[in-house]
Amino acid sequence: MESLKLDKDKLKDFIAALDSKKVYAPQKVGETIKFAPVNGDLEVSLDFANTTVPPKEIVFPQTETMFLFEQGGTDINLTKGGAEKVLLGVRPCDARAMSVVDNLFSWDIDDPYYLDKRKKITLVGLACLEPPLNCFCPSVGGGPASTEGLDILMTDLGDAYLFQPLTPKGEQLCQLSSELLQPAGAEDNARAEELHREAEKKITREVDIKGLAEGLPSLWKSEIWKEVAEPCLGCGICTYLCPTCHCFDIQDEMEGLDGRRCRMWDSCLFKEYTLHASGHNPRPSRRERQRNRINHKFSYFVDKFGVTACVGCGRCINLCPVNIDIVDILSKVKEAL
Amino acid sequence: MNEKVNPYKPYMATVQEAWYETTGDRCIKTLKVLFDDEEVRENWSHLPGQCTMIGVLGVGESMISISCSPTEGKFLRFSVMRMGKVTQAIHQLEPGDKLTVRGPYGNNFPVEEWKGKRIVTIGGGIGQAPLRPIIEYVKANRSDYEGLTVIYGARTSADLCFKNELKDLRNCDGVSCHLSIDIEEEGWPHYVGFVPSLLMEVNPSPENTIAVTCGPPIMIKFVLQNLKKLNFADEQIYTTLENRMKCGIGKCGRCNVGNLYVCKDGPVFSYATLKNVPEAFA
Amino acid sequence: MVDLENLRTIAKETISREDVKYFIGWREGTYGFSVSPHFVREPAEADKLIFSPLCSNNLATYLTLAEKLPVPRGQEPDTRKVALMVKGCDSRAVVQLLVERGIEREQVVVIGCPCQGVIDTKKVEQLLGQPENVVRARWEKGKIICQLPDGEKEFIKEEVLAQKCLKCRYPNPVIYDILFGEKVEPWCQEEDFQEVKEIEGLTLQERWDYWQEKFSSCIRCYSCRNVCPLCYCEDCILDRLNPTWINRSVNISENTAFQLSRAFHLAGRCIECGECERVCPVNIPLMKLNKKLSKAVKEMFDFEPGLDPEAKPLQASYRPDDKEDFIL
Amino acid sequence: MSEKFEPNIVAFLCNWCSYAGADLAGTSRIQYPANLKIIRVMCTGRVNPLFIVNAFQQGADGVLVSGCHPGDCHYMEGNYYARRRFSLIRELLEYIGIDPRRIHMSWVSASEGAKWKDVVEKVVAEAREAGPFDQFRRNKINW
Repeated sequence: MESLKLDKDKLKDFIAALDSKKVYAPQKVGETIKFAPVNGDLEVSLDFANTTVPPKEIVFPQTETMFLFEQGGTDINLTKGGAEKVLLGVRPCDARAMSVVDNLFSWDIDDPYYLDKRKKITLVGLACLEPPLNCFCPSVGGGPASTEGLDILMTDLGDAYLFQPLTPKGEQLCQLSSELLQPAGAEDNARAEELHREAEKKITREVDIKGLAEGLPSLWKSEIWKEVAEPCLGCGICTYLCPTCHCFDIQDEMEGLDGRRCRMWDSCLFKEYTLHASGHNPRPSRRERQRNRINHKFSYFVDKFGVTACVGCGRCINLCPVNIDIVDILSKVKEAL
Repeated sequence: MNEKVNPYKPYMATVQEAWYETTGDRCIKTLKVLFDDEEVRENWSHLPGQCTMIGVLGVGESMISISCSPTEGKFLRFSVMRMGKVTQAIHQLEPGDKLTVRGPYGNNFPVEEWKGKRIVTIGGGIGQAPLRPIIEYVKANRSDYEGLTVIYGARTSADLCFKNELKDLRNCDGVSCHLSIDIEEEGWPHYVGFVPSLLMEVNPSPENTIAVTCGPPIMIKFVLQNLKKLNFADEQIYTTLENRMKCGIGKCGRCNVGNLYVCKDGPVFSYATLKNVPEAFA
Repeated sequence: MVDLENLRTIAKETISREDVKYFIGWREGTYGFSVSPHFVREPAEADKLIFSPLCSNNLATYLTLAEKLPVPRGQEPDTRKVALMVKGCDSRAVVQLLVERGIEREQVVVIGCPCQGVIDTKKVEQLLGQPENVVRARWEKGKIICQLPDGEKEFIKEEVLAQKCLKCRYPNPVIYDILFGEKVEPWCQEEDFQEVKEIEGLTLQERWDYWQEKFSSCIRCYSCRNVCPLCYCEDCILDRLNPTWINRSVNISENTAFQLSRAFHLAGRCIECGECERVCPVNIPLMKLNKKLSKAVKEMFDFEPGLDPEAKPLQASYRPDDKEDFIL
Repeated sequence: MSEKFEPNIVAFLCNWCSYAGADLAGTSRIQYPANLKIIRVMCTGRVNPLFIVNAFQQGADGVLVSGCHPGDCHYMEGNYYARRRFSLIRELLEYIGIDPRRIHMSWVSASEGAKWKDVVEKVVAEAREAGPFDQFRRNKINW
C-alpha cells in the first residue's frame, strides 16, 4: 500500500475529517496520561511516550456492564454494542498487545464484549522514535516500529507524519481525509526506515526469552520466586497497567430494584483472586502469585497460543513501587535454567 | 450484540423440587431444575462430569457440577454445599423460584471410552455429586459396562449425600456399594475410617478397570497413593479439579492449574495428565 | 556522610544473632533512581545494603505484610525477631503498630537511621530524565548530591526532596534499638498544613470538582493500601464480598467511597510517611486527604499518632469533654 | 424541581434514646416532617462512617445520626466513640466538597419528643437548602 504524508499542523483537520468515528488520543487527564476522547478545542499532542494506562481500557474497559436486570425479574437486557472508534498515536507495543489478547478472547468461545469493541476500532500507531528507558520490545518479538496489530503506522518525520496504511481498515481511514494526505516520496520512506533503525538501537534493556516457555515450569520450586515475592506488596499496578493482562472478575451489583452484572479487571496478585469459598487458597502467598504471573506470561500463554503475553512496554518496571523488574527476573530465570 | 451467541447470557430456569441432603453448618441442598424456555430444554445436552454456572440474579454465579445423568430426563440436578455468598442464596431457593443457568462447560468423564470396563468411583463428602452422573449413566447402560463399585465416605452418617439412592444401589446387579464414616457411630453397620483405607479394604483389581475419585484435596492425595499401591496405571485413574471460576469459558484467567484451565481443559483429568502439573494438588 | 561499612557491620552482627530471622534494609535498584527493599538472611547479603536519599520505601510495611502461612505439622512456628531499618517517619509507623498491638516490641529489632530527607523520583526525573545506569545519591552539607554518568550534580533540598520531607519534624527515629549514624537537627518546627488550607479555602463545589477529578483516575490497584504500614487488616473491608461495602466496579461513586474509607481508616493513625502518594501510579494527591485528617485530629483532639508507644489509639478512646459544637 | 424538592434523609437512631424519642414524638402526636428513613441501630457506636458514605451513594440527600446524651449511653460510652468518629468523617466529607448541611448528629433522649421534632425540622430544612444530591449516586454514573 502507498505511503502518505500529513503536515503536522494539519493533524487537527485530519481528526476533524474522521468525525463519523470517535477519536481517542493520549491526553493528560488529571495527573494521568491515558487515551481519552478528543474534543474540538483540545490541543492534541502525540509527544507523550507510553501512556500510564494502556489503551486496552478502550477495548476492555476496567468496568463494563454485561447486562441489566430487575430484582425478581427474568428479563436480561444485554448491553448494546459501541461506536466505531479510532485510536490515534498508539504505541506499537500496545497495538501488539491487542493482537496478543485477541487470541484469548476469540479462543474456542468468542467473547462478544471484547470482540465487538475490537472489531470497531482502528489503530493508528506512532513509531517510538525515542523509546523510554525501560522498554524492551525487541526482546519479546516487537520493535519500536512494529506493525503487528496496527492499521496504520505513523512516523514523525519532523514537520510531517508519514502514514503507512497496513490494512484495508487503515486504507479506508486514509480515504476519509484524502485531501489532507499527500503521497509520500521514496526519500520519506527511506528516512522513516532509518529512524526506525535508529530507534531500535536506542533500546538498551534486553533479555533473551528463548527456552523460557519450556524451561519455566522446571523452576517451580526455585528460590527465585521467593526473592521476587519478598518485597512485593501484592498490589495490582503491574497487572492492571499491563497491556496484555486480561483477567477479570464478574460481580452483580444492586441499587434498589435495579441490578447489573458487570465485569472488571482483576489481578492474579490479589489474595481473593483464587480464594475458594471454603477458605482454601491454592495460591496462598505472594510467592505463588508472582510465579503464576511470570509463568502465565512466558509459559502458559505460549503453550496455548504460541505467543508471549508480554510486549516489553516497560510499564510494570516503571511503576512498581518496590522495583520488581521483570527484565531482571527473566535474566535470573535464564541463569537458573 | 447477538443475543444467541453471548456466552455470558444465562438461561432462566425454575426450581422444580428442592431438598436437603445433609444438615448442619455446611449443609448440602439438592435442586431439581427445569429450563423455562422450551427450545433451550430441547437443545440442551450434557455428559457426566460437565459443569454449569448457576446463579441468582443480583448475587452472582458459581461453577457447580451437574449431578444428574442425561439418561435421567430433561431436567438438571445440582447438589450444592452452603459455603459462600452465592451458595447461600441458592440454598434459599424453593420450588417455583428462579435461578440462572449457563453451560454446560468443561469436559466430561469419557464414559463412552470406558464401555466394557469395570468402574470404581471413590467419593468423599460433596465429592459424590460429580460422581453421581457416572453411577446413573452406568445404571442406565448397564449391559455396556462390566460392573460398578461405589466407594463413598463422609464425616458422619448425617453428612452422606444421596443416602436412599445408595441404598437402592445394592439391589442392582453387578453393582457394589461401600460406605464409610470417619468417626464411630452407634448403629452404623458399615466401615468406620477414612475413604483411602476403605479403598484398600475393598481392594479392587486394576484389571480392565477405571478408577474415578472426587472429594477434598487431602482425600484425593491419599486415594491416588493407594490406587498406585493397588497397581492402577496412571491412565486408569481419573479425578476432577475445582478452582474459583468467574466466566467458565477460559477467559477470566483465574482457574488455571499450570497451563491448564480447569473450566476448559477440565474439570475431568486423568492422573497421567495431572501428575506432571505441579500446581494441580496445591 | 553515611558510613556504609558501619551499616553492613551492624547488619551482619544483627543477622548473626540467634533470635533474628532476617534484616530488612534497602539496596540499589535495577535502573536510574530505583531502590528496592532488601531482605538479608545471610551475612554475605549485607554487602548490598545502602542508605541514601533514594531510600524512600517505608520498611515498616513488611512487619505486617509478611504472610502467616500454616506451619507444617511437626514444625515449630518461627518466632524470631525481624530487624529493620527505619527513618524518622518509618519509626513512627513502628510506634503506631506498637500502640495498636499490631506487633509486639520484642518481635522487632529497630535500626534507627536519622534521615535528611528522601528524593522524590518524580521530581528528580523531571529535572534529569531517566538515567539508564543506577544513580547513587548522598546528603552533603544540607544538599543532595546525585552521581550521574556525566559527573555529580548538586541539588538544594527544595529541588528534589519529597514534599513530606520538606516539612519533616521527625528526621530522627523516635524509637530504636541501634542508632545508625548521627542524629540530625530538625529543619522544620511547626506543621503549617498549608496544602490543606489551600483546599479548605475553596468553595464546596470547587472542592468537589477538584477531588472528583483526582478520584476519577483511580484504578483501584490498592497499592496505596498495601504499601501503607498501618493498613494491615487480615480481612480488608474492600475485599469483603458478603456484604459488599464497596463494589469492585470502578466508577466515580465507588472510587470516592473507597478513597474516603481508606483515608478515614487512617484518621488518627496516619504517620505521614507519604508512601501512598509515592506509589500511586495515577498521581492522586493522597497526602492532602491524610493531612486534612491529621489537621482535624490535631485541632480537635490535640493528638499526634506514632510518637508515644504508651498512647491510646485515638478512635478507641475518648474524653468526655471532646468538642461537640456540631451536635444538634 | 427545586420548589417540589423533598430531601431524602437517612437517620440512624440508637435503640435506647433517639428511637424511643421519635416514638414518643409519634405517640404524643407531635407533627414532624416525613422525609426520614429511619434505621434503628443498637447504639450510635454501631454507626460505621461507611454507613454514611453508603447512604449518600444510594441516594440520600442528608444523613442524621442520633443517640443518647453524653453519659446516658446504655452501653456506658458508645456515644463518646461515635462522637469522635462522626466529627472526623464530617470534616472529611466537607473537605471533599459534600455540603455539611447534609450531615448531622444529635443527642435526643427517650423523653425528648419535642426536641426530636426540632431536630428533624432543622435537618430537613438544611438538606432542602442544600438541594438534591445526585453526584454521588451509584447507578446514575454509567450503568
